[in-house]
Amino acid sequence: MDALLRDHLLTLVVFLPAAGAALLLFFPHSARIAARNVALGVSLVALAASLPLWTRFALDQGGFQFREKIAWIPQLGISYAIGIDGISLLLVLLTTVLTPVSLLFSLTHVEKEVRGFSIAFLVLETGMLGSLVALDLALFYVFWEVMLVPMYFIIGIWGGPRRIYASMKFFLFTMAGSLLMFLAILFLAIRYHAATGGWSFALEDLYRLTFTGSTETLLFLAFALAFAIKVPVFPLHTWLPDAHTEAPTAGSIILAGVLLKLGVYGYLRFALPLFPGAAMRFAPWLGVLGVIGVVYGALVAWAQHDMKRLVAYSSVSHLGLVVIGVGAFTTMSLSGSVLQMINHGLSTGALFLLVGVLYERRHTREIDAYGGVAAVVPVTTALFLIATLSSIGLPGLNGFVGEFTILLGTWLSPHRWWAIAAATGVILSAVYMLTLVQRVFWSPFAHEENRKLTDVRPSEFIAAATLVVLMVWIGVRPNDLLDRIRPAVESLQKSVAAKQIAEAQP
Amino acid sequence: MIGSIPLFDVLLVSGALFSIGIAGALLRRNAIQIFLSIELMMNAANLALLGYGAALGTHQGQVIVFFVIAIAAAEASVGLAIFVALFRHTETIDVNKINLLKW
Amino acid sequence: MTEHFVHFTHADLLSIAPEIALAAAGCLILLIEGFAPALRRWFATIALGGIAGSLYFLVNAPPGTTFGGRYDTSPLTVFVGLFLGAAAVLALLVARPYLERSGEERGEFYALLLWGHLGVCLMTRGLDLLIIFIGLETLSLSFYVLAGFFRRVAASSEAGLKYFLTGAFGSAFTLYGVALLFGASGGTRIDELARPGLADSSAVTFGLLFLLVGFGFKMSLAPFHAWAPDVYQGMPTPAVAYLSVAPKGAALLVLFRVFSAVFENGMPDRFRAGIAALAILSMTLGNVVALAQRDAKRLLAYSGIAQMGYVTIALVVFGREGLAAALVFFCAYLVSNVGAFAAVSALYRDETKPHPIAMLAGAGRRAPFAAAVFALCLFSLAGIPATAGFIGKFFLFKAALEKGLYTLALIGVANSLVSIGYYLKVVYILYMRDPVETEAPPVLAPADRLALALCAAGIFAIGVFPSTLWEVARRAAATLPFGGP
Amino acid sequence: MERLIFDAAALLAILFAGLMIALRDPVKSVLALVVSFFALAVCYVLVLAPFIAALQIIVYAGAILVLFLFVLMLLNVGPEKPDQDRRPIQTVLGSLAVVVFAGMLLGMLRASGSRLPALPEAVGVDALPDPAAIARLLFSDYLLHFEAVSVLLLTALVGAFVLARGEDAK
Amino acid sequence: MTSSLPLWVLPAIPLAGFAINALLGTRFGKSFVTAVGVGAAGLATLAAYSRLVPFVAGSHATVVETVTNWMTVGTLSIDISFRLDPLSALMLAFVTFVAFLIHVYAIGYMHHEATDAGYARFFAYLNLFLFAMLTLVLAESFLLMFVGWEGVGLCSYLLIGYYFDLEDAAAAGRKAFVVNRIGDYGFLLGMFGIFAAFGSLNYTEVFRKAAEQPAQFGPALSVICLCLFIGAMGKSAQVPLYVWLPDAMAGPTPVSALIHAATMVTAGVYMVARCNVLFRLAPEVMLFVAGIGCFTALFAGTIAIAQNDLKKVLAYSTISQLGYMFLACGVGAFAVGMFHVMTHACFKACLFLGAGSVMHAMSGDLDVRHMGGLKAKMPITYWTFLAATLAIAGIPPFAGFFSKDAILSSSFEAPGLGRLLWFVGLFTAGLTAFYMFRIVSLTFFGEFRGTKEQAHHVHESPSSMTFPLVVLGLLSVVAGWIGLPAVFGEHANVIGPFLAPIIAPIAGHEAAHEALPHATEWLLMAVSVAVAASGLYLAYAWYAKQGGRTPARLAASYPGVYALVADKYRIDELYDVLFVRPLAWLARTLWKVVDVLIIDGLLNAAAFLVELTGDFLRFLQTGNVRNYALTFFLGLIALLIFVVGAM
Repeated sequence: MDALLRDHLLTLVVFLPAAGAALLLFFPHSARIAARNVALGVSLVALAASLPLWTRFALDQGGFQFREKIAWIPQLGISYAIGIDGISLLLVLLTTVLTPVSLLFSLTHVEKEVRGFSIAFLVLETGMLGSLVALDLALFYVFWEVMLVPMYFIIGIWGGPRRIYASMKFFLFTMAGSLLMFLAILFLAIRYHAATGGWSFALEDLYRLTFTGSTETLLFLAFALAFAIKVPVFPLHTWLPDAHTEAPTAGSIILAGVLLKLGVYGYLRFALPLFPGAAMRFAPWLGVLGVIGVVYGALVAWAQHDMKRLVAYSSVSHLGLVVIGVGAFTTMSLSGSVLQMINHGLSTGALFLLVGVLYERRHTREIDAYGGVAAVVPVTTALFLIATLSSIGLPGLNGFVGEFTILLGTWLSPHRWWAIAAATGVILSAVYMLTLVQRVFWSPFAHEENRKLTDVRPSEFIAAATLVVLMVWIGVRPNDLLDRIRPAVESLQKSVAAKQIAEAQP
Repeated sequence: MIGSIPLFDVLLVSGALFSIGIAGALLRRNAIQIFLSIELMMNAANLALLGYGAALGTHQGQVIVFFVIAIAAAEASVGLAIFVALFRHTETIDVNKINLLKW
Repeated sequence: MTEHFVHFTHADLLSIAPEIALAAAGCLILLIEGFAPALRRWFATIALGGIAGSLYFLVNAPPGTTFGGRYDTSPLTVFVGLFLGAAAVLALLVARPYLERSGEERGEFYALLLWGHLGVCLMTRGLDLLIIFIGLETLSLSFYVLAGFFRRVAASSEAGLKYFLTGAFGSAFTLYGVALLFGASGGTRIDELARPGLADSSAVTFGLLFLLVGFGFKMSLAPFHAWAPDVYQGMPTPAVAYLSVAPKGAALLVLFRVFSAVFENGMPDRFRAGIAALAILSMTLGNVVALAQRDAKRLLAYSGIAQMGYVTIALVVFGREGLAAALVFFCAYLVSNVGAFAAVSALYRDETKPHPIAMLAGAGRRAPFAAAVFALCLFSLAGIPATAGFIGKFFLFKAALEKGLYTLALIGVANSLVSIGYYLKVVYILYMRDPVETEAPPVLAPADRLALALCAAGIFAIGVFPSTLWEVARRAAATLPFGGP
Repeated sequence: MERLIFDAAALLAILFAGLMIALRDPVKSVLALVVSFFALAVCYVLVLAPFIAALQIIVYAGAILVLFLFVLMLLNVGPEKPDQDRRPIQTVLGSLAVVVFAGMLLGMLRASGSRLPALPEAVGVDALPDPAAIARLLFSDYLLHFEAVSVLLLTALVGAFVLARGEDAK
Repeated sequence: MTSSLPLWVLPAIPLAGFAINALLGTRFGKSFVTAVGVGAAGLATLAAYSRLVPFVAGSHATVVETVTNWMTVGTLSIDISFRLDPLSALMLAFVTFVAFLIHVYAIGYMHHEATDAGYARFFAYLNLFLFAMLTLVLAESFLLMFVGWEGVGLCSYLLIGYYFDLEDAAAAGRKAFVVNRIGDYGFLLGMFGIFAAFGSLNYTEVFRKAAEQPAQFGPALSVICLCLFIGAMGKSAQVPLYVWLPDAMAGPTPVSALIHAATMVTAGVYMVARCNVLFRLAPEVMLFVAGIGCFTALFAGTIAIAQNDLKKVLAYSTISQLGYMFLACGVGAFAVGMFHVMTHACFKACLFLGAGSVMHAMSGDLDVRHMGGLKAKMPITYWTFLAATLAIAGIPPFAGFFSKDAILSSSFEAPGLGRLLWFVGLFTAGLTAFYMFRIVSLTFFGEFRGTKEQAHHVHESPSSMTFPLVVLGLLSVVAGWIGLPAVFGEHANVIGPFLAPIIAPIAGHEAAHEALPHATEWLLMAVSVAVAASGLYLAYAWYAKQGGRTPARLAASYPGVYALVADKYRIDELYDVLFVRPLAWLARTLWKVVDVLIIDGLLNAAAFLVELTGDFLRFLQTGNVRNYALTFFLGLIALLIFVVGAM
């Protein structure tokens, strides 16, 4: 057991949920309560198991930690190679936090096929964690795709009225991108074989490959497309509003909280270091798309009548900012982007959760169906307000730190005007979020049926409060995270620079 | 030698019969006639086999044809059985009329 | 002239022992059918025993060729033999409850299945075009009959007719191809085709193309596919389960044998292009038309056409690496596709009626296990990672890219995107649509459970730990005669 | 000499084959095929395969086609009506395709045929190969085929039985 | 001063108060909330003065106390560190004090305004505001200041929206936040610019570098300062970003007094004064500041004339006074600007509280046309209100006089457009006197014009409300005396020298301006007093004596002009047409057209096309075997042609 905890901690964290899911398979179909609690329990255990990652993480080194490597398909040099650096560490923790939060929320709100739901959710968690820790492209791809299936079911079975369309759209969009990436991965390995005679899909080995301009561009695009769809970058974003809106609350939380991040993560972990030349050639495009995303997402969010849609579009806007930070590629903007991923996960997660609180009681997401409910549900209102403030980047809460560092970092990069354009998001986000608050919670009490709205249940409160606490914590002590991000970002920049030089002289 | 038969005469005949067989298979509507055409195609093949065999001075051609004839006989029995079985349902063996299964 | 009249050595006997076992089992069943109908319920067991025996003999058969280089016992044939055996076993498992449900439990079914299987074995082990042809015919004849096995059902008889007419038409071409190749090589042994200068004779080209279409027909490769949907729909499902997998694999293997013998040093580009065209056509047509299907078995038929399109890429890749990829792909296809058909046979109550997909609505709740396995198989067919299907595509596309067949690979992935469209459609009907009918589907028979479980296990086993399979497949493919260096 | 006979027989065979597909009445076309097969048998003799020729007459013309006739009688299917439902596309495309195909095939056969020597002349009966040679081949090189075919025939037998047996069984 | 408590405690105290009230307030009822809330404010004030007294007494040396590092990213490293120097000291002094008084006032004011929950919420917000304001004032770095800056904005948003179930309160809250955000956008860009130029956001470092080699930063600075000033315009409600402040009156009156009169709105002025080094290096921006300030003063003043809502008038006067302050900063008299900030805090707070007390008496009615003759009914309110009015009107020796006069004289002596600015300022002074005394007359003189029940409900407010009134009233009399003009003697002016050190000398700019000759000084004073007095008299004559017939006649004779002014020049409507509607339209279009129509349309069309093809091809499967055979055969031929043809 100690050995397990010492040497295979990461594996433990990744596969605990899957084990839980396997366990649930043997539960009778009728054991609803049991299934619920087991799922929640397992996810909590996973969370507990992931905390040592945080405490034992060595701050001073840029490389990967908690590494494990076991041959998987030796003939092709495919191995079960996992490990985390600062970036993945934070995202892993975000995942292990958000999953129990979602399950906690679902305790009282998922009635249909509870067992299936729990299984899907746990499998999903393993998928997400796996793709966050994988250091072997084949392994990564496997996890990356495995993620889709449970999410497809979660949207499709437990989702809203247009769930079928949404789930299909989600699946096809993501597949469309990742299939090209699949070919690109194969091509990389083959290139490696041609170059060295040996086979390998290991990230570190493939980092060493260098390519001629056009090949690199094509490969980069193949990867970038997959990730851009996931992020999502304008104009590939249209799956997101549907998926987020139709998914059950828990699904939306995970979608917005973790899945979107995997796009940016993938870009940082794979596309960028594998093809720095192309990445740098395309960085301006990335930035421009990011800027468009920020403004476009914000404006469209403002036009929505549906709470979840509004929040979904706000994600487009926020992720646009993250993309800009990546495009600018300064230490500051990169760190900001990574931090902002976490922030967005927390704030948007909380927003979806609280919207869910209202939805589960009123069964409508129409903004106009509410109005002035602050009087009826004060606690919900307070929590929602805090989440809103965090998402519009109020200093003292987490959102601000990320936003500021991204914008400042971008300003210091050659692309100053991105910062100027993107900073308008500061205004626009206030516009649409506060409009939402005003129209839902404030202004005269509109509909009598809202009288019988009940305020948050304990489970919901705990779920939301956890997120709020984290928001405040990050807002006040961002260094706790930044210290872990720094080495990762710096080594990323180093490797990119080094490889660019290597590609410079053929 | 003046009288000997050039191989490609044989082959041309077989080719011609083969093509006729195909034509029959494609243009007839009566299942039995279609099958007859197919039998003709097989005979064309037989002729080619024999021609080649003779030209190559080996008996293998004949052996093959021997087997082919056996196969053809077997095929015929099964095929006709199928026609009979189907006829019980459809009262016809006009393949234009036999399209329960489509699309 | 001095030696005895009949050349039949002990090695020969051992090498055909597997086939003998199959034939014997078939006869035994018929005898019982004839004289002790009371023992009906043992048919499946006996058949399984026969296959078990044949596999046993196959594994223990002395390696090398027998019957004067006309019959092959090599890792390759053993591998393929096991593959075929697995298909037969699964089909038989499904067959028993299926026939019970439809009140057609007659010995002939098992006998014919066994003999058809025997034919396929001949196809895969024969190094002689005539043997292969005989095997092909044995297979065809028995499955013509199996297609029309439900004589009470018009659809079944019609399926029989269609399969028979198209099949006979196809095998006529095959035969003519054999004739042409015989004319060119002066023999029927495949190794005789490996004669320098043979490749560029036009007769050989025609012969090869005739074989290609003949076996392409068996693989239901577009445009030689038209029979498949109708026949699958009318044929008893267990027979389809076998027919949709085993003969296809055998046919591809034969094509590999013949082409690699003729084109010992590299397939000429015109052939490559031609075969690639078939592959593309099959993938695209299969997937696109599958989108429009409303009958489960027809949908699977088109999906099968598409899958054959993928695997034909391996033939374009050619050589041993191509074959190895094809072998892996087929193993994956075996578990996924047979599993899918097993689920279909378990999920529909009245076997003699069509199988509209819409009837599956809500099956996820009414028959959780079967539905789950069905969904799993569909995901596997769609090539989602961690399932066998992904592994199959993985090695296939790897081989293609290694050969620089980028366009083909791109078209391949584009197609698998389309395919997701209809695979997911079924999944969503299984799980996300409210049931149209309230009565539960037939309770799963143990045999069905076993078959489904085996397929699911296989899907995961191949999907998660493919390295052994890949290794074995490579070793097997390495023993392909004239496989090139 | 042989060549003349061959060509004559061949022409006859082709002629009746054509007749076979041309005739609407299946019975007639079976008979046409019988004739064509007889002619073929003659050709077989001339390509030095008297044994096969015999088989051709006994098995094909004798057994198989009679079976056809028998079935035709059983089902007494009348001749196709000329007017009713002809499928122009099928007909036109089919005919065209056959023409094209025949062209290519014959072209190819001429080429390959000319590459091989002409057939050796058959002088006298004794020059004809004795069936024993064939039998020898059959039981040596083609032993496996022989065994395989036995299964094939068994399959066919059982199959035919399964399908054609009366409904009484069930 | 090791013994004295660290600066971080000052904001910490109200923060604690906020936390306690927010979490527990609703449970323990009003008295508990009062104790915590007011107690926190009081403690904060005490703590502040415990630092101020020694500071003022001792050498006014700047103190910087670092608590910890907040964030370190790349080259950016921000400490949480606080700064005590004359400027922050001045702010601290009156912010804490006024805030405390208003907390006290709120006890009475809110008592029957609110439920327990509401009461707790109110005081929690007030404490939070105090925390933010103190952070803003004491911050040592721009970023930390921005924290306070946004924090006060948040509280103003929350407090304006305190009556969240009133449509206009809710809307006003949002409006305030959004308009402020527009300013913050400028502030952010300014900060980016500063960091890019100076590589730091700490005052000490930035100002030092700027002062040491001014030439190096010149061009960048004009942009930076402009951005910063945009921030200030947002926060301090200058044209064109002033629109939120009048609406902000929807909040409870103590809030208007504290946030929208005394403290928050002056943050902009404070920031400009804080950055005087930078601004002085960007003269064109200075001119811009002065211009905006001057225009705003006049503009808001004119609007104030025609308003009948007591608080609205006060709001516009606030905007106008803020304009004065920027005018002062603009002409380089930062100290004077801050002086006016201080005095204004006293009398404007007093005015608002007075208005609140009146409103209280009138049971929520704020329309001056319903009032009148309240002098007798509410003497304390009347006298304090009067004192504050005289102060704002600039009647010696009231507080306003000295600060305003200082502003006028310093603009008079400013080079360039100085004279013009002076004249406009002077006119505005007269205007101010007029409209302020107009409302005094309408409110306190003449007969009561309200309804019966209002009439007999009218009463003086409770002591918790009158006490602050009195204190502030007194202050509005005396507060100005610390800034007597030079003519009263060398050391008459205390505030000037006290604030002098914050106007750091810049290399190459020796701030050498010789004082005006005393004669001129006297003259200017006389003129401004005369103008103010005449304004007063006119208002008194028209509204108190003849009951407003003349103005009515005037209004009638120029209806268009009057309507325009009464409608605040319809600026809100203008913005609505210019910005809000177009943006909303754009948003809808982007959604409906780009998202739904184009992107999704294309994708769905593609999918549909594929399905259609399938549906079409499906029918090639005719079910007729002959067709199958044909396709097979055609396939073969195609293959033959394809392959053989290539030979």
